[in-house]
Amino acid sequence: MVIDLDRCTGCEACVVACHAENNIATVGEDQAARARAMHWIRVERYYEGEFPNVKTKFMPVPCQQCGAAPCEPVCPTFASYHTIEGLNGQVYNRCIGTRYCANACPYNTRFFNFYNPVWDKPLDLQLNPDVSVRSEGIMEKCTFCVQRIKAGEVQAAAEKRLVKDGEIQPACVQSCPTQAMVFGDLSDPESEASRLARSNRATRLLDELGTFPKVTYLQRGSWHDNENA
Amino acid sequence: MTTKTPEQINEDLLRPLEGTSPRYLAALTFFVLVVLAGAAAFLHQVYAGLGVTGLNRPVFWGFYITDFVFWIGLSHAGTLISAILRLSNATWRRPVTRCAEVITVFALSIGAMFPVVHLGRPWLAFWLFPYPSERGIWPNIRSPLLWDFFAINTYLLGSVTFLVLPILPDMALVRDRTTGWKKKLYHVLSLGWTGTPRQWSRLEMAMRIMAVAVIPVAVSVHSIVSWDFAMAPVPGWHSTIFAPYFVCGAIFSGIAALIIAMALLRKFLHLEDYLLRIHFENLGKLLLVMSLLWFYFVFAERLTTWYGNGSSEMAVFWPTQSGSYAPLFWAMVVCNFVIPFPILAIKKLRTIAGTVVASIGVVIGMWLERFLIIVPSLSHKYLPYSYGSYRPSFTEIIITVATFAGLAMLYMLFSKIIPIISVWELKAGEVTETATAPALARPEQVRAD
Amino acid sequence: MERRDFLKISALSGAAAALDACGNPEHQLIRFIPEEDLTPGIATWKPSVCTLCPAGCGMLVRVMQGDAEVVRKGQLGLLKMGLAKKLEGNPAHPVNEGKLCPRGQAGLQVTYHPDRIRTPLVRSGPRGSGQFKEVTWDEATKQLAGQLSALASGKQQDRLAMVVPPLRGVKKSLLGAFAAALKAPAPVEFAFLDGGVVAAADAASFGPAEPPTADLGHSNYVLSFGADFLGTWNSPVAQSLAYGRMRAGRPGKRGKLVHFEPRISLTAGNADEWIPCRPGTEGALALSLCHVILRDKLAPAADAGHAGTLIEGWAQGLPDFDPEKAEQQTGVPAATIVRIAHEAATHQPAVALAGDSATAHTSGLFNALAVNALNALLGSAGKPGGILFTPAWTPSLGKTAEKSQAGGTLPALVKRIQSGPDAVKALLLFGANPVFAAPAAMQVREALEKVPFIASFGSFIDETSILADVILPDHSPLESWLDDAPVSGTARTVAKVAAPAMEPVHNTRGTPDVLLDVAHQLGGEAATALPWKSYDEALKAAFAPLQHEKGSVSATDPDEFWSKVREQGGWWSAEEKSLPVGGGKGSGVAATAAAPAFDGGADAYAFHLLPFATQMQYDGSLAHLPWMQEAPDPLSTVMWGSWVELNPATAKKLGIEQGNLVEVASQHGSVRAPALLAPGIAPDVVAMPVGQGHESFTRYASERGANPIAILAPMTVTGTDALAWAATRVKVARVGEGKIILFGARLHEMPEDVKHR
Amino acid sequence: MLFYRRNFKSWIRIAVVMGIAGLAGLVVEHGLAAQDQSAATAAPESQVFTPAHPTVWSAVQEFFNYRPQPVQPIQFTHKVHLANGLQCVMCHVGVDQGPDARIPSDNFCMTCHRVIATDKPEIKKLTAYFNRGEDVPWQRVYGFLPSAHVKFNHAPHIRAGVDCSKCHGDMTKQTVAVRAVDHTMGFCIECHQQRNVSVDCVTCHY
Repeated sequence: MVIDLDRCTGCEACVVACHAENNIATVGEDQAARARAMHWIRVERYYEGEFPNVKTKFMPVPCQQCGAAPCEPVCPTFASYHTIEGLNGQVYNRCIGTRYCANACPYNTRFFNFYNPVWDKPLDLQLNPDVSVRSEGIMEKCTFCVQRIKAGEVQAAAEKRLVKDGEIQPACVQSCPTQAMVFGDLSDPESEASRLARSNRATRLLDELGTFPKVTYLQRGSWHDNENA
Repeated sequence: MTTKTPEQINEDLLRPLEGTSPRYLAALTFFVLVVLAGAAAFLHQVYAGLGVTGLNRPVFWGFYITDFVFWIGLSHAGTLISAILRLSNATWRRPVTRCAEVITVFALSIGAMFPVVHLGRPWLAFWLFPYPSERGIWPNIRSPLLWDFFAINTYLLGSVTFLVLPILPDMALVRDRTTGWKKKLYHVLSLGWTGTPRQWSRLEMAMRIMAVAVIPVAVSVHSIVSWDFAMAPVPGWHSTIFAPYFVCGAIFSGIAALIIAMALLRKFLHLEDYLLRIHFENLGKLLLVMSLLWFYFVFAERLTTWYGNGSSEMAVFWPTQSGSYAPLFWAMVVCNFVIPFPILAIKKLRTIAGTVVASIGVVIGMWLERFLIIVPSLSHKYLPYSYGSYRPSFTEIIITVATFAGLAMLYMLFSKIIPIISVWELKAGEVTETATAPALARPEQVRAD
Repeated sequence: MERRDFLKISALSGAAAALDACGNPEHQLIRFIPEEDLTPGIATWKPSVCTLCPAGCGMLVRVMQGDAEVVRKGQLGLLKMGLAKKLEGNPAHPVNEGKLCPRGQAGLQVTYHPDRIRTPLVRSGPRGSGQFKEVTWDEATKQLAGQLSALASGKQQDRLAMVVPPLRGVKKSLLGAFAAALKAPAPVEFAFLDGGVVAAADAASFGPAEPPTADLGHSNYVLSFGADFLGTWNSPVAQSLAYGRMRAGRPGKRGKLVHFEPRISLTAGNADEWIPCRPGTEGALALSLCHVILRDKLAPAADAGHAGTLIEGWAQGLPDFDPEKAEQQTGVPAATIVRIAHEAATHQPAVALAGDSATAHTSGLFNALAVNALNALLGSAGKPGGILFTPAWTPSLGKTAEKSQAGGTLPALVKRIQSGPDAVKALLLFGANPVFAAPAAMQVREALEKVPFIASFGSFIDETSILADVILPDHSPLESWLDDAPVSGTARTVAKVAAPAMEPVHNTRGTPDVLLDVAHQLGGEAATALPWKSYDEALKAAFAPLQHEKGSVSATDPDEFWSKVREQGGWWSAEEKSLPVGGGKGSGVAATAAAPAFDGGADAYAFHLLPFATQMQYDGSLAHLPWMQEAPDPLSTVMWGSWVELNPATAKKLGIEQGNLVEVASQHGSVRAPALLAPGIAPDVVAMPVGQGHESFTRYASERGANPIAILAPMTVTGTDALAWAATRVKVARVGEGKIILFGARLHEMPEDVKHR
Repeated sequence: MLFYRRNFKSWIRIAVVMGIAGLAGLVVEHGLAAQDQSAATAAPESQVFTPAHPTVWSAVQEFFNYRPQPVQPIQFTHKVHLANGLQCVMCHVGVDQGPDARIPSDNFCMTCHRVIATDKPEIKKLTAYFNRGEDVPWQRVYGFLPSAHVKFNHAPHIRAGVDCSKCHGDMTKQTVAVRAVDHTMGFCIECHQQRNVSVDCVTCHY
């Protein structure tokens, strides 16, 4: 995935899209006050400077789907593991809730079900039947909408073809009003995501930790760069 | 020391096994109630969910893992110290070893409970066992938690063996001195010990082997516990110094716990003639060494962090030095160094009372140290947007308190069933001492007590 | 014995199995035979229209089969029905091109909201007590029709009033036709955020009375005066799409965004330069930019055309607005003004937008006119890369619709009600919530309490509908026939229509259908004026003329056209075509009110109160959705509550710390909320989000946070009758400890190792 | 110890003890099941949806993988339908399209049973349901528990040529459908391995 910070406005359409797609529970006021709110993708906001010279930066942070993910080796039961396709899989069923993965994750993108989630009826009718509803004691996180990936692969297989670039879009990418996010196969050098990931604006979050994140951030450009060019 | 006859020794040391006082029963009841409260709290947690704790995002580990590390650390009191003393043939060890080993076994059992207590789905804890299943999934051997699983189990097995072997002759002794159902019980517990020379030499041999074997195991256990942290790329955790730092801390807290336990036994079981000032003084010296070593490790860890000045490391460093966690940090330094150092370094202060005060400080300080390793790091992990804080809940506190009560309860029960000082070893000591009189414990020194 | 065998023994008895089977509650409900033929597990996508804000985005609804507990024929049971599972943008739609903002996506929760009104209600307790009893639809409509026919028989039809949120398209025509058929005044349109001032200014400067479509995608320089166009202003999704293209959509070219506002809004946060100015002085700032452009001969005064002539002193080069004077007035350094003016003039196409707080001061209309003049001077009016005006679709439902009398504004309605007993005998509410969204000083609640009969068609019991005598709950948007005619976001003419995406979950009815039903019950002229049996017939009739226009749907016969339009989610013109600019009337709006006026003296009330619509709760109409409550506000990261935004220096002076409970008091009342210290706000301004502070609005929004609208002064924007909601001065004091729930830790800077460069 | 050098008498003793224990277990289980039911009957009034188990007992049952066979409202016989030449996909039309094989609604059943076998008691039950405008409340036979967090899709399996009977047993011999095959993870894995299909966890768990 490539996220263009020059386009991202921090509007959080991705956050709500993710909630809708992935059956993420709203934990309610009390639990939110105890820092247990779950947003698989969040938009981090940073201020720099003092009034009136304040700069604001927005940075959407989903699971970075690291190539060398710190969350994976620490899980004693393989609930967090590397899938064949290179995702950081989270097998809810296998999770016993050590929360070690969440501690190891430098990006804090893992969320724990401290209680069983609750939907006031009939809000449960909104639940996406393609995604399981996690229960108490289970760690969860952004999956890059693996259900959409799987559906796309099944569809392509049924039509006896390969998955086309851009055919599969996670909910956040689909919703992004500024088209700041691009999703694609990084192992395919021709994909749009690969092309953008080679941009000279490309950086990776906490790259120095050696986690090889698969989310690439395109840093904000400057108007003056444009002027000089 | 007035040299005691073997009969007197028997009399003194087996007295606790013969009856219970109301005071004992009251204390035991109290501890049992606290333990039950803890168990109820745990059941409530299982029923309601981990939300009843104060844990949150990003502080996913709190009191439970603190307790885990603390108890595992405490367990280094016994087996390790006892093994070292056995190997170095320190004769003053004789009355000390068993109380030490008992601490190991119980503290380790309590500590080993916490990884299960802190699970989100504790009923699935058995997935840590490497057992074949149709699913074809084994536990992840790359996970430090799994190393913990094996290390702790090995250590526990070793410690239990180490504890049980030298108990056998005493069991036989009790068996021979009692009647009725008790005789039957001790008959079983003594596992057929008859005291033949063959058995004695086997025991000696086994103890020598175990003493050698258990030392590396003990060192490895706390190294592995430290790697639970050091293997994760978390600022403040990801440090090469952690393994020796943890082992040092473990022995440090272990000795302190031992001193406290010995003092209590001495007082309540009236063992003033067996647990002498020399024992406290020698252990106090050891504690002093560990205190200095501990201080060195803390200093080294802090210095390298500060000098390195990595922004994410400093984000953890400052809150502990001068920020929200500073009171705890400085309390830890006071408990672990400022209080024990003068008490233990000045000979006049190195009395039984003195060492106990120092030890209490150390136990509190070491608990704080574990807490300060875990919580500030987790609450200041890299991206400042996700910084957090942590406040324990009532459930966590009651479970923590219950484990202390649990140790007391187990200790009390144990000392009722099994002589807490090794009778045969002490007798053997008396024999050698009167024969050769080399005596580390010089009589006049002891009388000064 | 193995466990399995043991279980087998217990299974042998059969009793356990039987008990377990009836233990499942679902099996005790009746299961209705599904009417629709959906394959479970396979999603179908149905077009729909987002109705949550005036932008009018096209949606696709993901519908999948599921079991819903519904009431059918008076019985509760399970029905396998198509359920909306997710809302996404309609990629074919010209406004939002497949994208949707967070609010639009959360629209799903409107349908499934646990506190939605499930069946018609009649008030059973005293007014405002919230006590209602359930009735059947027949009873409810009979009651409404009875009231209306009583009015008609007493020749008191003018004593009927209707309050609606701003409407467009066929629904507006239908309501107009309904009012006209009853010989009642036209509905009163009311919303806290309406583009009235901008539309009035556009009408004066350029001709079209509608908000502009900002063609940011082709723009090189964007000047935004208060308009939070990436957040909530006008058509945010269309503007975000264009913004993305402006920033990174053109290789080698990157537009610059400059935002003028006293506070960092979402748009200001994304600006390359955020320039705080004194509240209400945006117009002076715009004219100062014009002054520099004219002075430095970057563009001739004549370029501005009609829009320029509206500004006094334009021909003389705006002597009153030289940068030094402007610095005095606006607080923006003269050098900055000169620099920005040069940059804008030399990087065309450049575009300027005015909106939100800039148009909500008493000087709002002047500000908008000044920005229009700046646009005209920059040559961007009606041109690509500038502002365009959509040729909006105005459907016709026959002659009756146009005959209705003027409805007036909400203040006028309030005055009318209070003019005498029974001046208004019946009031129909169509989802607007004026009790919440109008200042307490306007006394809307007091007025409504005097109306003998109130009927509400809303889906929720809010501050206004709690006063109703009869509630006839509408379908949720996803269950309804919808139509819309967006006026901004694209230069195409757009006429949208959508069939219900799903069957109703509750015992509700579409309001247009209820109105038609009532009209038929009344009979006579009302029935003949509204001849359609149902709303979709009316829609089909209204869309029929479009068949012959050049657009996205071509069909030979009306039925084919209608089905294709529904399939696509609407009809839009083939070409982008902006309305011509320059023919502005400009009548009656003297542009002299450069200096904003404020309510409350600067001594006693030291701070400007700046209410703002939030990204999640908008104007408060979405505060009842749990997703909108729990999604953190992008800037403050607050969840489940509201806050008072203060500059840290101001807070320090007042002894206020983050999270302290703060009282904000104007001459018209006070509210309390926790303090949030943010660097992006001028020291003499306090900002409060609009949206929370509902007294009664479902379990998620009631008694949560504070509503700053309540304490606003009832001032109007000079030259219009729009509320000047940014013109109130307040005082601020700490009153105790408070609680604020933040998702992000606190104010923080990005650490060095994340900055990269 | 238990099975070490026992004579016949001691075997009987063991059997008696275990029998008593088993009976006690039955009594306890039924008692609890009754409680379970009373708790569950209150459930329709429950205003929330949650993946939590309604009772501790139901959680324990699930932990030990105890699932009772369902009791169907109508004794539908697969055997007869298949013997009459119907194919699985004629009724379970969703099976090659998507995740769910589908159970047809009354409407579908009544296309034939308006005329066929209308005098049979079970068909009369069906007709009664239909006439009341109600769907037959069929009970789920297979299907994974929510806590398994498994997503199964029929269509790819049908496309891969997996025979229905592989997972559902020989339906030509079954009357009312019973859970003939235990859908454990081992069962899935075995077949996936044999057919060289991905056994990656997220193939099914997400």
